[in-house]
Amino acid sequence: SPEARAFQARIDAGEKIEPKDWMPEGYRKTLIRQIGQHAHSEIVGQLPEGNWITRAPTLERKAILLAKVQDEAGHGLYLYCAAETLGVSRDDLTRDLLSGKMKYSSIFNYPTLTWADMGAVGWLVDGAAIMNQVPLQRTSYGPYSRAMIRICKEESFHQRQGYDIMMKMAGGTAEQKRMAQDALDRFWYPSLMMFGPSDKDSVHSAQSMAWKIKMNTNDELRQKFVDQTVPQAEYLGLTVPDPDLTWNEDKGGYDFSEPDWSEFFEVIKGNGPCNTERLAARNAAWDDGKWVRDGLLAHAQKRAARKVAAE
Amino acid sequence: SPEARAFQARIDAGEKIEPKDWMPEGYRKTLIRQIGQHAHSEIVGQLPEGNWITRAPTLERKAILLAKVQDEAGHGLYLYCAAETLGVSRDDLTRDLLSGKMKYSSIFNYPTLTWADMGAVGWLVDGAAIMNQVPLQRTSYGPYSRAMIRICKEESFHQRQGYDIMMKMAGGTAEQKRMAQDALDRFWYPSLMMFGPSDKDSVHSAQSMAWKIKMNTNDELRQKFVDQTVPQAEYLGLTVPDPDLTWNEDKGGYDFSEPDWSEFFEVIKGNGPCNTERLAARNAAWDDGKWVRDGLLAHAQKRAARKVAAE
Amino acid sequence: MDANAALFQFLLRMGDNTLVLGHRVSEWCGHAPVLEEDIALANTALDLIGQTQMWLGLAGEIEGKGRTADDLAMLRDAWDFRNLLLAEQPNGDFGQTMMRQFLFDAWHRIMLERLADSGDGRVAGIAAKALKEARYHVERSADTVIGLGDGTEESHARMQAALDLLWPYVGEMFAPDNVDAAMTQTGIAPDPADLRPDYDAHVLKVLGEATLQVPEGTFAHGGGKAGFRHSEHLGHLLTQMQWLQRAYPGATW
Amino acid sequence: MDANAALFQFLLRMGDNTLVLGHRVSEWCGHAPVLEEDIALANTALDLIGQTQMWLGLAGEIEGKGRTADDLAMLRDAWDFRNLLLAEQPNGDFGQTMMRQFLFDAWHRIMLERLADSGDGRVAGIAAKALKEARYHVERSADTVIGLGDGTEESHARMQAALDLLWPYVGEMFAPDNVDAAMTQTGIAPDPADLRPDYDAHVLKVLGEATLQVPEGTFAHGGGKAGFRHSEHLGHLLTQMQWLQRAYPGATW
Repeated sequence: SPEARAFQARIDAGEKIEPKDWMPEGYRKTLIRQIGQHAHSEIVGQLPEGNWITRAPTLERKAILLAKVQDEAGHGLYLYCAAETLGVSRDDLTRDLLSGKMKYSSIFNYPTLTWADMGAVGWLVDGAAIMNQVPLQRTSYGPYSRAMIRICKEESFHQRQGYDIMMKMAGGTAEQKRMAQDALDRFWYPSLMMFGPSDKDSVHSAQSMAWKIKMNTNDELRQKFVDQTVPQAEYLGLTVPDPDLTWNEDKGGYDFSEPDWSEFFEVIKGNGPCNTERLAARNAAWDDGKWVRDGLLAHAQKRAARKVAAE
Repeated sequence: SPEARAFQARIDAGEKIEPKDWMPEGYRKTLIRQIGQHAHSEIVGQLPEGNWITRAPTLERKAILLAKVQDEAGHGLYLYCAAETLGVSRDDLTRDLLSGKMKYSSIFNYPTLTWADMGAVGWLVDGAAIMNQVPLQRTSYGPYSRAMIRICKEESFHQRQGYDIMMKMAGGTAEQKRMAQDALDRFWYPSLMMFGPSDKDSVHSAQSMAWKIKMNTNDELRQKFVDQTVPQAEYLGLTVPDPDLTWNEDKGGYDFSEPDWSEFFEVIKGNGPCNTERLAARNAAWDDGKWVRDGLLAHAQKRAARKVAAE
Repeated sequence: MDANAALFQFLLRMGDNTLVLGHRVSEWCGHAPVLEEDIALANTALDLIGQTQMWLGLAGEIEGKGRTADDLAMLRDAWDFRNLLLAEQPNGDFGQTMMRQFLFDAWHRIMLERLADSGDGRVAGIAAKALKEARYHVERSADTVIGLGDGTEESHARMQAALDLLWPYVGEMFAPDNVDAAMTQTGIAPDPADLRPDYDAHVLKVLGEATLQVPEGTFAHGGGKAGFRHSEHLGHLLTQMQWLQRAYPGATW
Repeated sequence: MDANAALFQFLLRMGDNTLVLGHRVSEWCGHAPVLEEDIALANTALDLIGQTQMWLGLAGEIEGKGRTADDLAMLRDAWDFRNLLLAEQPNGDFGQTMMRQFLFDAWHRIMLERLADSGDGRVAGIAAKALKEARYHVERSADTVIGLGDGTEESHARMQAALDLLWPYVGEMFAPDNVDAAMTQTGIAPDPADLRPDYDAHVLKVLGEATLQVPEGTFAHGGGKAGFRHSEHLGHLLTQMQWLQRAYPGATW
């Protein structure tokens, strides 16, 4: 259609699409799915780190972790707001999360088992997230782009904090060093999975890239992540759990083993180590909180009514 | 009445009253209250000790504590059975406990705060309980007397185990010794309260003693307990938290300070440190367990019906 | 009691209150009824932990044995804690958490206002910083208590149950003892009993707006701030809070 | 893997299963739905802790570094535990606890029957003792699963939910690895996969009587017996279980 051609032309020209502008249904739907999933990931992502807040080893670490988890909830909020500009409510998105209809990042279905996991999550998981998100600051949809700009600033801070924990652990006692290695062993492949399936198996990609909803291919980002992370692991004195990892002079990057994609698809299907618990935790929060939401709403209505009556 | 006189004569002659025998309503009611309270005490008494089962310091200590708490539940069972012979059901008694209508021993409204409390509870609380219960083996009501005989055997075993914990603590590190002293400080006066108010303030006593439901006065038993316990504390190298404690050569026993009876009456009224929690825990167990009781009952009925149908 | 020892105890009380309550609030992380509440609770916990660092840091200095705020937080057993019993009570439902928060915040704000004028400059300095946060906390928790108390029938009933449960823990905040006497004498801190009229005025007003009834009777639990008898909850809280420091002594994190 | 190291791992698996499950069951103490169940649960926990003492005691001997059963129970962190993930799952409601117990007991009985014929006399001896208890446990837990599954509509629904939740933890019991290979080779323990037919026969019969449906799909969680990836629950359990030994190192209790 002419509208679709004009729309694509705007995108090609680097213009931002704003909420009131015309957009193809596919663009809207894809954005809702992508932004919604990202928002859900921030919310569910509170859980594996929240798991260690009550066991943080020092007051300083507890404060940093609290601030981080608070930031994540804040990111969730920005993103739900961005999604709302596309005509879907936060409650609708939440219900789709809770019913399992919408997904969140598969990484949060892995458990956090030692304090070093707080380091690994910051270093690897936030690191991979940033790799995904930095290009999205230039995405074509205005509200999403602006949310990404705010989020990226905080995420890179989180990643540095995570790496700082890894430094302390890798340079600490023998047990701490062992914890650090163990965390890397468990989070390496799940982090690689965060970029999604290999390009040859990835659906939706071409259209999303044309719309500038997706800025790079999964494999490009994964390669970039590996190239960035391997020297960091070496600096920590830790071993990346991939015996086939080698520097490839020709491509100027590492050759590395693919993650076990069957595991990835199992996790997506609901069969990860923590899928059931994560959804149960979010459902419990929602169900147990119903009386609170209802109560606060009822009070707001009473107060508004009283105000009207008094005028 | 002639029946009442004959009944009293049997008791005076040392005969046991059995469930089918005639008995005065007051005797029945007093027994139901006393046995019921005792049963409830065994049940609620699981909670302060249960609080440390998951933190027991060694496997052996965990096993001993589990066995003890299991025994207490067993005692509760004997005693409810004894009460049932008087025409009251366990469920009725339970409902009266849960509504706060019936009481349990005030001692279980005190918290257990360190591992030494497991020692103090065994040594002092079971010690006081035995002091109360040994004479009750000779009580006039047959089923109650027989329950007491079984219970006393186990209780004295528990007391020894408690004292053994105190020995380890009092002979242990400086911190353990401090824990042991702290436990004695907190449990001394509440243990003295277990014998009930001073004879001059005690209601029901004369009739209960005539009926051999109560075998000794509160003050007699309290004196006996102090005389037995003080040398044990000395042997442990611990200080009884009573600056006025002195040996009285004339009476051949210790002079000691009365507990703070206003605190006792507050606890009885519901204002002890843990009254609310103890009742809440029992109510939660009962309410949460309803579906289980209903389910097992429904199954038993189905099975019985199937059996009848098959015959 | 010598003045220094009393000041140490007093600082432990202030710092243990914020430490233990901050820990409790942090248990909500990821589980609150609305996203905005998740953020607000994390923010409250963060403020309280920050205040803990200041109070326990100063306590360690005053004690003079080289113990840091972390040492005091992570390496004392329950009996050496000096927080109010209110602070260690379990979260219960969201209403119970917010009622606990309001009953504490209302006291905390007044206490910090007085301490901002402390004769001890270090105490006054910490109090002045904490006061800004406490004012915001009490405004928020009061609003929530009002909103839920004056909300639906269910929310009202839950808030009344929370108030009934927690009210007996209020009295401890105002019961003076020998540590308080020493603090009053040296002009470091007010007599806690003196805070009660302001507290009652504020709290009764808020509870009134919330359509909640203060329970009858004057019974008050005690034993937390003196450390004589905490509740059974504190020990369980410490098993989590102190786990890593206990399991890996001497490690740096 | 050398034979001794493999045996050590195998013994840890047996002992950590009973330790962790025994701990979970003991959490019920004083909170069960009926007094008889309180007693039965305490009894089960007691048996499991007793078996732990034997298995971990032997593990310590085999390791030869002077560690006692208590050292192994109280001073290892989560990653050194070798229990099945099933054992560490939270209690949930009474139905979930009993379903977990039944799914474990059914395996445990068969495993102990095989181990009672172990080529290692010490293993055979412990297994023979434990077997008597396990037979009683499985009889009881099967009865309860049947009673509640075939009870009311609510009890049926809860038991089905418990089965749906826990079934994915069953597969780990039968997945052999290099430790199991070493055990099979030395004739100490059976190949876990060989136990599955008997297990399925027994379990499916009981679940049938309980009118419960085994969930579809073959997905099975793993990582517990190998220690590679426990669930988040184990760490929390250890904060309680190991508290005193961690807080007061070297003390005698």
